[in-house]
Amino acid sequence: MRLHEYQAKQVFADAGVPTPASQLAETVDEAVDAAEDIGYPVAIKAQVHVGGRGKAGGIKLVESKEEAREAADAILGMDLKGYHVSKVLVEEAVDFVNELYVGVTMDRGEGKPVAMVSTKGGVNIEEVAEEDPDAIAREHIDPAFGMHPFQARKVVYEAGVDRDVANDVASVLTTLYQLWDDRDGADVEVNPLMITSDDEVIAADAVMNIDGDALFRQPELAEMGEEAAEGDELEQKADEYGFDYVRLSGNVGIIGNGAGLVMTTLDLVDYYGGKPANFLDVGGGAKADRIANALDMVFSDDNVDSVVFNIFGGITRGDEVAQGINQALEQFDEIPKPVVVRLAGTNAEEGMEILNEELVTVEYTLEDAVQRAVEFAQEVEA
Amino acid sequence: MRLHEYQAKQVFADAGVPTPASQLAETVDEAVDAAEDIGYPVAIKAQVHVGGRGKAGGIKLVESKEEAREAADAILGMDLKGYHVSKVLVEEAVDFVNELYVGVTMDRGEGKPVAMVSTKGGVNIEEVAEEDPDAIAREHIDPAFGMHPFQARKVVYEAGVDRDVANDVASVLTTLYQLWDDRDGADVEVNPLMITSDDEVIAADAVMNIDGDALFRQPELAEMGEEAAEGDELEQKADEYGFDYVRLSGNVGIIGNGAGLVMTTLDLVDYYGGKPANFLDVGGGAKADRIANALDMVFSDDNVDSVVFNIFGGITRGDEVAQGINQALEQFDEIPKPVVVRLAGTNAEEGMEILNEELVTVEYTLEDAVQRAVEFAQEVEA
Amino acid sequence: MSVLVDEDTRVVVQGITGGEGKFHTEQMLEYGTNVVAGAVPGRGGQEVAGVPVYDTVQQAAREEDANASVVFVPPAFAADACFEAMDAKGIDLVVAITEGVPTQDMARVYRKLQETDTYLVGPNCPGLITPGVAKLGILPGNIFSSGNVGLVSRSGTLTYQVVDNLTERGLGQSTAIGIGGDPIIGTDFIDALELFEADPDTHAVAMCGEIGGEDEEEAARYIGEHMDTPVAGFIAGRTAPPGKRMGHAGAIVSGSGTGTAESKISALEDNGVPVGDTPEEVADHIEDLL
Amino acid sequence: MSVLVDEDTRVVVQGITGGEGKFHTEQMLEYGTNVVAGAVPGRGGQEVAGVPVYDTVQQAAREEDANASVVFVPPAFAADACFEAMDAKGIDLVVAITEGVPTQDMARVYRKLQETDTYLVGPNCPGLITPGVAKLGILPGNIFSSGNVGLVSRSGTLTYQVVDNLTERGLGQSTAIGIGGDPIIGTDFIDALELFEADPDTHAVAMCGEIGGEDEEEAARYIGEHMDTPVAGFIAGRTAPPGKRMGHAGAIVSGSGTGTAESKISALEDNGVPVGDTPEEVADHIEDLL
Repeated sequence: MRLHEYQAKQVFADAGVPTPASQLAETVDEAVDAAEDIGYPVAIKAQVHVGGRGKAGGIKLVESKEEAREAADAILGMDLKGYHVSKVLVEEAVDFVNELYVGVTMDRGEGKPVAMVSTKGGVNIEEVAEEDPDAIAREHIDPAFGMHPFQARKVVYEAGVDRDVANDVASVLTTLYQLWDDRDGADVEVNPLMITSDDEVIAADAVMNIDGDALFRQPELAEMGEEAAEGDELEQKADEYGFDYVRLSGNVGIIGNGAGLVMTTLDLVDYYGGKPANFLDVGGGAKADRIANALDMVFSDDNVDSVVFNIFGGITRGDEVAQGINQALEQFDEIPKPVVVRLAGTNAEEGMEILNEELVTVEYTLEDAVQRAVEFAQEVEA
Repeated sequence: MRLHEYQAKQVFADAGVPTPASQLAETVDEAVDAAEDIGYPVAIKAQVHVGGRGKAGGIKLVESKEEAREAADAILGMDLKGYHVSKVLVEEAVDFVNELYVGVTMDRGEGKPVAMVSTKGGVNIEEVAEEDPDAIAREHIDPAFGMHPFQARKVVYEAGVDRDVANDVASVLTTLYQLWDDRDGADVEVNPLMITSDDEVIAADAVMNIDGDALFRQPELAEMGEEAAEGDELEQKADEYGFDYVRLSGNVGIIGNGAGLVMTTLDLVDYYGGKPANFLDVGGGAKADRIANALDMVFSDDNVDSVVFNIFGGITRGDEVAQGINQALEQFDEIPKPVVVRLAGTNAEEGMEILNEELVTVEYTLEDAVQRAVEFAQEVEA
Repeated sequence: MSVLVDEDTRVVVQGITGGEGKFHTEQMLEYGTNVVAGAVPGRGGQEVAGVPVYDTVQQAAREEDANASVVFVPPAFAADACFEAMDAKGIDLVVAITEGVPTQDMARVYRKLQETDTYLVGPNCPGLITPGVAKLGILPGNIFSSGNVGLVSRSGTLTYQVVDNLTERGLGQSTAIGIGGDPIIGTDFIDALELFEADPDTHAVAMCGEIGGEDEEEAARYIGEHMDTPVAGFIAGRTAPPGKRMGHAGAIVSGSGTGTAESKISALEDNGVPVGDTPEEVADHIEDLL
Repeated sequence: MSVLVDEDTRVVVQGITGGEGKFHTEQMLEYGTNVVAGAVPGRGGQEVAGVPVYDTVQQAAREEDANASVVFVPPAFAADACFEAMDAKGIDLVVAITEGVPTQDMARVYRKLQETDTYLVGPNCPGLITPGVAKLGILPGNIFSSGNVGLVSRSGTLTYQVVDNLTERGLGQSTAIGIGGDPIIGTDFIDALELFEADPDTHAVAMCGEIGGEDEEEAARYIGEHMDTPVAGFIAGRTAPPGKRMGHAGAIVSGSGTGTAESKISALEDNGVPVGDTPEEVADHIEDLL
């Protein structure tokens, strides 16, 4: 779960990381007032989760009231790589001599957090990582001990940060690690961390991604996350329902349980000449009402011409799935889109018996089910 | 550094450990008022660091105002195993059906904290440990991870605590561990932890010993420690000066550097037929003013007839020691007690040159220095 | 023979009094698994499905000689349950079914795991099964059959699919291990492959991976360098668009060179591992390899 | 030969810019110790006593090929300094001189130490010396002489006393190690005895213990079971009254059976280790044993 820049900055500032003066604005007038308050030059920054905001026109530096109005007007309401901009952060423009990258993330391969510092801040750090990996100093943290003070210093000096600011940069890194640790961070980053001509360090951007599985113990961040939720209507609906859902461009709706099996179903739709409309994983142990919600979601997608429902039960029980399908479909006078169901595994046979074959097409293998759904979709398109 | 019961109880209560209602009193009237406030029966408990307070008459259970006055009068001002009682804790008497022991300490041998629970609470736990070691369940804590929740449950169940109160006892233990960890505890204990007939748990006593080396980061406890300081004038003076000092019953004053060497000097005084008056370790790297303070201490002890000053320098530099000795002794018109000095190690020769042989007797070996001091003492006694 | 689970496996179920814990304990018992105890704090002395419950895993292990644990406790308490099982004397296999365990919790569990000889399978996994002998977890027993194909998979339900295909054409399994798709897991592909390589009764291994991470690439190198037992592979997520997160944390395409389906498939093929286009084709490959 | 410290020892001093750090760096250099670097955060690029200072131990070890570290930083930062030294590539010996390190800090250091091949001597110790070659710490070099007596002691100044007695009668030392008297230390008696036993040029060992703890008792058993090299002992604190704390944490008589001078002396004697009544007598015993 990713916070918006303005939210992450607030969290960082509360923890003692120096940040520029800033105000959030949702209208052009608010933005102009904020700019006047802060004093020029200010940056006006679109609050959306998009990489390369600056290049895409989502960040503008302005020197006057007129420019501020013009920039706010251009950015608010714009469509940035598919995301609607409804908020801007109006922020003091910091005069810097250097830009660093400072961040903490989980290194999956090692099973350990890693603290990273680079003097090549201010640009896309993934590009730096690929093109010049040695430009990023990395320090793995022992999750049993947490970050030792020496480790913050070590990675800062290994990165080649100037001695004059090394202590302050190490202190920012220490705070970021603490936030990562206390707040169940996935990635916690400042890029760029600006160094001014009088050796002050200021976090000019702020990234805070939280482990979605840990939100139950981070109520404050969970609330921020709700505010930060983005995406189209269906994706927001999926969030509400608690589904793993990704909308794609095809016309075969796909519902299944387990990421691997759902991905495999997508792959098979493609393999048999169809186009997947979505990825929708109902998760383990899905009960009847979740199944009904999943069908509701896929039916709501206008692009969908047919649906393949592929459940292989372990925790998920076939009889409950079947009940959910029946319940969901019985609400319709006419089934909106043909549904192919394939159940296997725990209580699959009971499920098969429960399924109302007047409402759904039942298939017994994955391959057959996918092919039938692809055929249905092709018939509709034809 | 050991807190008084009333202080430790306050710390425990602030951390959420249930404790009986109580008030501190320094006069008989205060104690009676407190007893009236709390309601009978109450316990009146001497606030001194003495094991077996109860048996020695330092704890009395009273049922009425008259008894309260009588008990407070008897306890306040009493001499309990050499300690003067100036404060009593007046405390609600808890009706219990069971008494447990719950504690956390450092297991030196393992280099790890150990959590301990026993159903044989309410008695001297050291005796239980010796006579029936299996009656204490022990769980070592990994200092990198801290105490896992399961460990608190495990040790409580292994001790045989009733299932009905196990969760609450585990919760007290968890709090004690947290205090031990956060507050640099050496020993943190509740004995007894009382179990009432309706399954409530209440800490009827509280022990909190703090690592003296960590007081620099525990300012609140350090302040409490000053209040709790006990011992005679000389011991309090040693505390102020920051010396490791133990008063003994002999007449040869001993000053040295390093616990092992000072103990050896004591052993040698005994070996050569003398009686050590004290243990006084000036520590490593002792500067001139510390040396002067050490002499001041030993001279202030009326029992002392002669002094042996044995410094073998590593961090401690012989020239600084010599200066300190000269400075301290030059203040006197007449040296109060004969001082034998033996310097060796770092800058010892420079020190020997600095020493004013009109004020002190210089010896070149430990054995000679001790023998000479024993002789001086014997001459005085004779 | 088999790996990790055999006739001597004696199971304690952590969280046996919960809904899923109870349901799957019954399922495990029905399959023939030797479930000897449950462990739930404060519930000692009770019985679930005829199985005695203890307050701690240590008590359960001591009183019932349990040597394996299956964890069904909720995500907030799952890491502590794993620590408890790893700590308990006698327990040398822990199977964590729980889905949604915070990643930082698992990083700590994983750190401790490195210091022990215990095998931890999961979390967020279906468990493992030695067909005809015992299953530890939530796998649907009826689809498995006894034989000499080892199976290791990051995805639960995909495992079932592949097993179904194997069983249908008479290719029984020695042991099937669902290692789970979380970012940090106990037993990984290489650990499982090592076990299968050492098992004389496993004659071929089916390995099901998916996009994200580099575990499949590393496993491919391991197979090339260390394995005589033949392996066939499957990789889910070929059609996943870059940068999109597909379900659990493992299934994300980073967009860079590694972690994609292509990268994994070619790493496997470069190391002599045939990769199926469909689950059905994996069974074809296994048939050829035997 | 010698143990832990020899001609190839290249020392980095942590806290070299502090008063004690600077003084003892000069002393070490004067003794001939190969002090090649200092490490103090923010002080990189400076020089102390002609020795270049780096900001981190890692930099010092890399740039100057240091393989040992001596820690002179204040107690509040000493544990972190130990962690830093243990972490630095190339450093395999850490000598922590600092007195007054909080015990819980040391418990964490000790925990990490168990996972490394590094030797940590101390804290609250005088360091160690291979006479005529190098000293790491604060021991007064002039009292030592080269020879074949190993020395290990919990007490700093008592070490000097015994060495003085040895040196005076011509009994030189291979290496002398002050292990420190804190409740939790890195290298203990047994570690040191093991090293001396393996050193062909150590022909006898003097071991100085004191009241408190059970390390001397355990060391006595180790000597009885594993050592061919003869050992003579000394125990300080015979006259300490029970229950009184004598100086540093180690020196407390618990009042129960173990930890007392009697218990330690008889454990040593039971394992064939003669114990001196005075430091002088230790030298007598060593003379007899050689």
